[in-house]
Amino acid sequence: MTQSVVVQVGQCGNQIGCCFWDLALREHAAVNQKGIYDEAISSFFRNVDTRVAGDSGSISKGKICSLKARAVLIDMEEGVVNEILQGPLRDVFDSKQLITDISGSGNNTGSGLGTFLLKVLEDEFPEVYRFVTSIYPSSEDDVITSPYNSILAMKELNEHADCVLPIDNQSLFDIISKIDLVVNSGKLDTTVKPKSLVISSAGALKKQQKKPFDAMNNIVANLLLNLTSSARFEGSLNMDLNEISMNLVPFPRLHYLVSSLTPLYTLADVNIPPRRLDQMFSDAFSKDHQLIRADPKHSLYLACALMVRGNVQISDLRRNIERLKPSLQFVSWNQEGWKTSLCSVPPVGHSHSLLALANNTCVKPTFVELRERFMRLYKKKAHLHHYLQVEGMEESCFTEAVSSLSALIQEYNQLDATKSMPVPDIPRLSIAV
Amino acid sequence: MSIVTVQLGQCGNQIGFEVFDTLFSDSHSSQGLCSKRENEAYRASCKERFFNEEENGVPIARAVLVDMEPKVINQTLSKAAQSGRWKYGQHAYFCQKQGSGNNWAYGYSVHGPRHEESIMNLIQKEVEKCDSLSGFFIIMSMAGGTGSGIGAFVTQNLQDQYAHSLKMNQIIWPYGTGEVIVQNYNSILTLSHLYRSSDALLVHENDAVHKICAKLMNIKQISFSDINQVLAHQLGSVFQPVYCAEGSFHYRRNPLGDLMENLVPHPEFKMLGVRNIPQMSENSLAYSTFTWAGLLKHLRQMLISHAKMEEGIDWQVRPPLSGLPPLGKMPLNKELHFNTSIANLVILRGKDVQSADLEGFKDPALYTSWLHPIHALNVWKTQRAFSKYEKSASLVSNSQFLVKPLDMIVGKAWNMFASKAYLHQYTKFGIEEEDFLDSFTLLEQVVASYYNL
Amino acid sequence: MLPADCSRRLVAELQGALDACAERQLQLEQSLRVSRRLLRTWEPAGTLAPEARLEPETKEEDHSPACTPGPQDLKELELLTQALKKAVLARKVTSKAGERAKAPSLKSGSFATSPGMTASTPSWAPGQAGSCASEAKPTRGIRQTTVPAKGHPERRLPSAGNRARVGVGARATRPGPGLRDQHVALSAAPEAPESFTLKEKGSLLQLPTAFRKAASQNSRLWAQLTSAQPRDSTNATAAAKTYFLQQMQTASGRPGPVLSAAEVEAEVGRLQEACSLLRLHMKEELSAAPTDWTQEYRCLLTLEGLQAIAGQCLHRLQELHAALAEQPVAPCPVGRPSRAPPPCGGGAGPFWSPQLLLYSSTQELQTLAALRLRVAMLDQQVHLEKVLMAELLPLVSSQEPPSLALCRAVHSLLCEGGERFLTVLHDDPADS
Amino acid sequence: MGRRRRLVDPAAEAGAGALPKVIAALSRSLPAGPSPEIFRRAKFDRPEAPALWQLLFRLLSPRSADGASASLALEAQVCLVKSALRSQGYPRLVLAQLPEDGSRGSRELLLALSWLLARGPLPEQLLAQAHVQLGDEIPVCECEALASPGPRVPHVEAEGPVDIRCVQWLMGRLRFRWRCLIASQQEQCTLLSKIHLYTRGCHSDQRLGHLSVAETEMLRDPEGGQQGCGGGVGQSLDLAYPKSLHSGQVPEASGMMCGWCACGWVSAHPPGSLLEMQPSLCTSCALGCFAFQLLRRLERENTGLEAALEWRRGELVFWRWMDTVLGACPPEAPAAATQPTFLPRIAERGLGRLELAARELRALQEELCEATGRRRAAWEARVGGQGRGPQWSSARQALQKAVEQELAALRWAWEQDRGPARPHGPHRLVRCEDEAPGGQHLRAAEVIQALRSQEACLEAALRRLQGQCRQELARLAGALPGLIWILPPRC
Repeated sequence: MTQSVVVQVGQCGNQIGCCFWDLALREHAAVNQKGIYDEAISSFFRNVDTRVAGDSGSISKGKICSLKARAVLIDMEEGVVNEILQGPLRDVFDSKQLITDISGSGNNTGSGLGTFLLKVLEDEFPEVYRFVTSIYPSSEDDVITSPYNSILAMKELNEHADCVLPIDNQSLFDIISKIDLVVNSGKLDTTVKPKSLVISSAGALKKQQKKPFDAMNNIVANLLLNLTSSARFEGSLNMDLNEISMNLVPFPRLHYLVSSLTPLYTLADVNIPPRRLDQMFSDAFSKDHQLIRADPKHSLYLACALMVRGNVQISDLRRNIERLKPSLQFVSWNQEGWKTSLCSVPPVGHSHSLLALANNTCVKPTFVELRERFMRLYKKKAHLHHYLQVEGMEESCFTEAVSSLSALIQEYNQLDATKSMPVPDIPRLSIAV
Repeated sequence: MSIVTVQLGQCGNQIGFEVFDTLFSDSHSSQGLCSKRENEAYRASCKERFFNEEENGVPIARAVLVDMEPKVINQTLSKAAQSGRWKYGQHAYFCQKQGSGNNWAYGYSVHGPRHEESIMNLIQKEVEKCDSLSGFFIIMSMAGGTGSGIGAFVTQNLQDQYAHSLKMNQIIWPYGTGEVIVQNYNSILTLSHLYRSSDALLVHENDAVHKICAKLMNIKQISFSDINQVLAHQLGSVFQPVYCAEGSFHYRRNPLGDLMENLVPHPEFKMLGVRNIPQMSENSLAYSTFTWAGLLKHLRQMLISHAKMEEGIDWQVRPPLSGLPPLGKMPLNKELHFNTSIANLVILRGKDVQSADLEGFKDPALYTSWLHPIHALNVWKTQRAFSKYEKSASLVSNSQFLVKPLDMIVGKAWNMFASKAYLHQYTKFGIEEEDFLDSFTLLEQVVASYYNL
Repeated sequence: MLPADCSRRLVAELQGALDACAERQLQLEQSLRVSRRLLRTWEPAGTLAPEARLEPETKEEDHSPACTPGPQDLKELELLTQALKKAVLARKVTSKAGERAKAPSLKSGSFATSPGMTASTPSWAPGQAGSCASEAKPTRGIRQTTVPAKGHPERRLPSAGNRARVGVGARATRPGPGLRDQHVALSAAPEAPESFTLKEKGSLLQLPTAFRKAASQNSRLWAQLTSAQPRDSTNATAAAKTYFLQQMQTASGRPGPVLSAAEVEAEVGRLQEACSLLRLHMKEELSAAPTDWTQEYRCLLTLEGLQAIAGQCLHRLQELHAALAEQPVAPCPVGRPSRAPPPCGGGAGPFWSPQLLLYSSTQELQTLAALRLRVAMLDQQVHLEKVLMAELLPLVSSQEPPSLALCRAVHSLLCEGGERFLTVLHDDPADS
Repeated sequence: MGRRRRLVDPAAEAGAGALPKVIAALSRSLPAGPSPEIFRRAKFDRPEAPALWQLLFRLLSPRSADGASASLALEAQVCLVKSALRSQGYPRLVLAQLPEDGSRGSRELLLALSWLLARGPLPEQLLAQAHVQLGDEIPVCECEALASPGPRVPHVEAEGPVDIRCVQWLMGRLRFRWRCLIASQQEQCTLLSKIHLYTRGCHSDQRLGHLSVAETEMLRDPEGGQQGCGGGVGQSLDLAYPKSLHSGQVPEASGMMCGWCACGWVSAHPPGSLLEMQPSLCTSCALGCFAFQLLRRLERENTGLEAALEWRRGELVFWRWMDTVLGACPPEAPAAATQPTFLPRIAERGLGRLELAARELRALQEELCEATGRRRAAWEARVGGQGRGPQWSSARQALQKAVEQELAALRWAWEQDRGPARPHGPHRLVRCEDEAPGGQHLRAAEVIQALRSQEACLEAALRRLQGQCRQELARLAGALPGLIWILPPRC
């Protein structure tokens, strides 16, 4: 099983990360009841004999001794990381996995350091795929320079990431509201389930106040959970993480994937009788279920992946693809642009779930908006001096970043332009007979 | 003579298991409807071909398992071991911790060369266990990355190292609607490379087998395991022992050689399709009786009308009047419905097999004009029944069966290639545009050759 | 479509090659069957040989009479078979009784048992083969051999060797009363069957004496015949033969010996070989870079010499052609013409001489055998290549414009050994 | 054995009884040799022709004298004898004019037989070809196979034109057949080697050390009869061979011979020919016992050998007698020479081969002509200005002489057929892991070396021919505009 290392950077990154580790542990605990350290667990956890000092304590087989997450926690403030170290997950990390500083970097650790790391990783491990889950600020973001940070980060993401799953806070917030509505509407026969993935008892972090952030982080953690499930568990149609980039990224820079999770109530700890399986597939393509504000159904698909968990067979998958295909628009050269995977282990407490990843031109508006906000600020050269103080930072960095983004937008534009045009088949090689 | 099977990738390993399991169960079934002695000879023949000397009474499959991730291999090994009836060799597998990620180039240019020595050593060890080696079965998917890329690489190596041994690649043709997005690229690269290094490509289309599961086996929720079982059944029905010749009671020693000599001598025509009849769920089987005439009539119509199973055959399709050249007088659309054969192999198993009449397959109108049915039709028989079917017939056909799917794949890949989509994923690992063009050229020729039979 | 005569020639050539191959395969398969049978567990007479088991039961009866020697022999065999069956039965009973619950290596499916497992007949150890008293015994029964084996003071070996001797001996003297005794002995004292495999006990086998005698006489006679050869050339006999041949020639009314077809073929073969040798020599000569004038001159002379020889060869060939053309052609109903008579027909000399070829390992043997086939195959390929060239190249170049399909096929056949093929594309895809 | 041997030394008994005895010896040493009385009557051209035709047929077509052609109609036998004799250069045309029904010409046939006997040691050759093979024999050359006579049974030949793709198809089949053959042969090597290994120390002949397949088989299955005529062998043949080929002798023969060498008929025995056994007898005669059979055949061969020795000793008497036979013949009419005669089918294949050779030679000559022309010109340009002293001329003569010698050696190489160094003929295989048990036996390694060089030569020849074709076709391709030729990638 392919092993992966999670690098969680910044406050947001660390919060989501820890939520992910918590959920992953529960999932494995539910499946692996004998407590054997197996291939599945080894994909994201090391098994360590804590009595042995140094690196030699790793155990490759047998009983689980002490699991350590394959993770590196990075933040420039101590707060969040300290919080983790005092929480229930403290045993999953050891001190060697933590990098903190007290200097702080003013709300840009994730975007700045995180994206810088991409370049470092690329140089060091060129063969290893780099997936980035990046949270895009909403327009009402309280950090005034966030457009600058975002645009600079975008350049790094453009150049050094293999795959980016953009997520915006606004969408997460909307989804939370929807779940609340469903759960609280009382129309459905809901019961709270004792062992499911409960937001409120997620436990990784203090639960003094039920901030929407926790719920939002939980969604992202679930995204990661489903994304990696096929790498972590068995299935009749496995999908390795590297297959995602291979299948969904037709051109090196167009590696932004829109994700949607269904059914959404799997994210809540409620027992709702499953609707028809097919509904799950329909939902995945609806605007409401996207983790970014976008409407894939009315934009152009370059490629699409369906990652299914639970008791779903290949025939269900094929049937739904056939059913949904007519309503979706795929780029002319990739009319069958579907990548599918089946993981036999469903999320804890549910029968099945689906994660859809789409390489779709619908991400474009997010980028356009980002650029607009940046330009608004940049025209006035507002707050620019904060950046230019930093050694190595020059104004050209900004212009390069914005042109990189513009080029990306341009690529999407060109694809969109082909949307309504009938594309004739390109003449093939002609055999002389 | 023995055959060494190389199972590659998830698909290859899952199917490989089912194939061995089918072969084993069938040869150990007491329902062969023949004498005990004959059954023993049948079993011995099957064993010599596919299994090694037993270890503590458990035969060991003559197979090498290769995958770039351990999950499927572990699963396969333990499934076989748990059966308690047969198993895989203790050290006959090779796996790594990183898959090829659906990238043919990664499998072919990175994994292949990197692990060449280990894999070839494993194969050699397996070969050394055979008193006599007939050839290799290489089971792989066409679209994945590991199976297809490493499969193509390994086949090429086998061609270099065992030039005289026969190589048959069992290829799984992906769903037309896609399971891997770059499947058309991977497919053309796989096919074109195999066309250079393999002797025959025995193709199973996922779509076709899927339909068989749904329509004939009555399976509601079809799993890959169901599909693989049907597939293994088809392969078993071809490669289980059959008599040497009419009236002979010796089993064929080198069926692989006989098959190839009769079906794929021409370098441009190497793609084989399999059809079999009857195929049904065990429940329905209990209430069914068959006659050879009925089975063969259906099988023939399946052949000429390009049907993938016995249900939904188009009975309107008729062979062109003999004497007329197949092209020309016929309206073009009509023409396309008729499936022209180059060569066919019909395998009959079961009761009263000697009474089966194969005149229907000897009609010259079924075949391309340049080959006489004497050269083009081969029949194998045994009265030993196969897998619970009192009578069964299989057909391995080198015909236009696959030309349309191939045309589709080449066309789609070409479209993608023309927009240069995904190419960077391949050039990253050394497969350049030139290589793609070579593949396109070769396959366009194959398509044209098949169309112009 | 190829022209009819070209078609006929090519198809005949290829069919001939295919048939020759099939014939070799057939022979190989026969000897393979024998070898495989030898390596399997030897089941004693009376039980069915493994091969026979391949037959369906219904066929069983039809088969045996075909090889039954005669009424007398038939009767004997019948008796023997019965004896063996009883032995089997008795053994089954005893083993069921639990006395020998674990008989060694009795596999299901093979109801193997050994005949002649009685201790009553005199034992005979192969180790003392020299004192082979058994030859004197006129019985055509089965006697057994005891072999001192580890741990078993009286371990029995179903010695096929001995049985062979018996069979052989029986020819000289027709069966005596032994068989009936045997019968009694067999059914009276069945013993545990022992499987005999070549692998385990092959080295205990012993050839029968009568056979050894005949074989050594055979080689002595061959040696005599070979050495008698010089005597053949004693003046009188040789002269008489020569005279006879001359008389025949004279009486035929023709001046000199006529060139025979076989001779022509042989000579053509030689000339072909000459051609390739000349070519080889020319290549060497041309590839060498002369450093001084002597070498340069020598090279020039050699090339001129080669040219002259080539000319002579060609001339000779034309003569042969003329000679052939003179002879009218009449077809013959049977047989195909053979190529030149084998240079080593029945051996380098006229006689068969039992020379030895030593090999040291299976691998070496395989290499040797594979190389022999490889040489034969290459020779055939070269021959076919020439035939195809002669037939197809003129065809391709005479067509105007040449058919692309033909060109492609010809390219594949002539340049790629038929294994690969080329593709011809229109230069501009839009043109098509 | 129908006839008891009466060994008499003819040299000691020169006189009236000598001739019949010598002829009787000859008869015994030949397959199905007729009685001396037939010889005697043939001298007077009495109607004994059919027996003699049959005899000649067996002598001249030993390889096809198995079941298939032994049962040929007399007419066919006559035709084959005529053509075979002709192709060997038999001088008398009278033979050709004998009636096809084989009814007449006994004296002419006697002459033909004698002609064959006079040309070489015929009985010995026949005995050698048919010798009982006890060892696992392998010819160390491929000469025999290369001179393959082709199929015995006429098959479906192409009627009318065929498509080139059909030729490709047949070619492909041939490649597969070779590959299967190689696989089977590798298996046979493995098994053979095992048998040799397992029977180590069993052979009474110290040089051999182990048993051969035939010997082991004899021990394995002495009572073959009970198991259905040698169990597998007889049975299998029955099914594998076309029915017409089946004679009881064939299974026996191939069952015991190695056959493994795949040289086919090198070791194939003309069934029963030497053994005075009619094929029709075989299925029902006392074949039951394999060992018995083998021994009997060996003994018969010994009888044949003894007879051949006897014949050798006394043949002078025969030749003197033949003079009288020849004297009784009327001389051939000179007109016979102009009459149309038969000829074996040399035409198609023979002429084709001749043309091929001529084509090759012509091409070579052209190349040589061009090369020499260039060299000569270059040479003349070089020496043009230089003086030519006596030193020069002596050096020149020395060079000329050296070159002449070299070329003579070259010419000798093909005129002597093959070099005598290369091993030929069948050998008995002996597994011997350590040093040879004395004697100058051939070693596999030496044969392998010889074969390798042969292989290299043939490969080079093939590549050269293919290269030639490539050039030719490339030239053609160049003449076609608007097309791109994409060659398969070279592996």
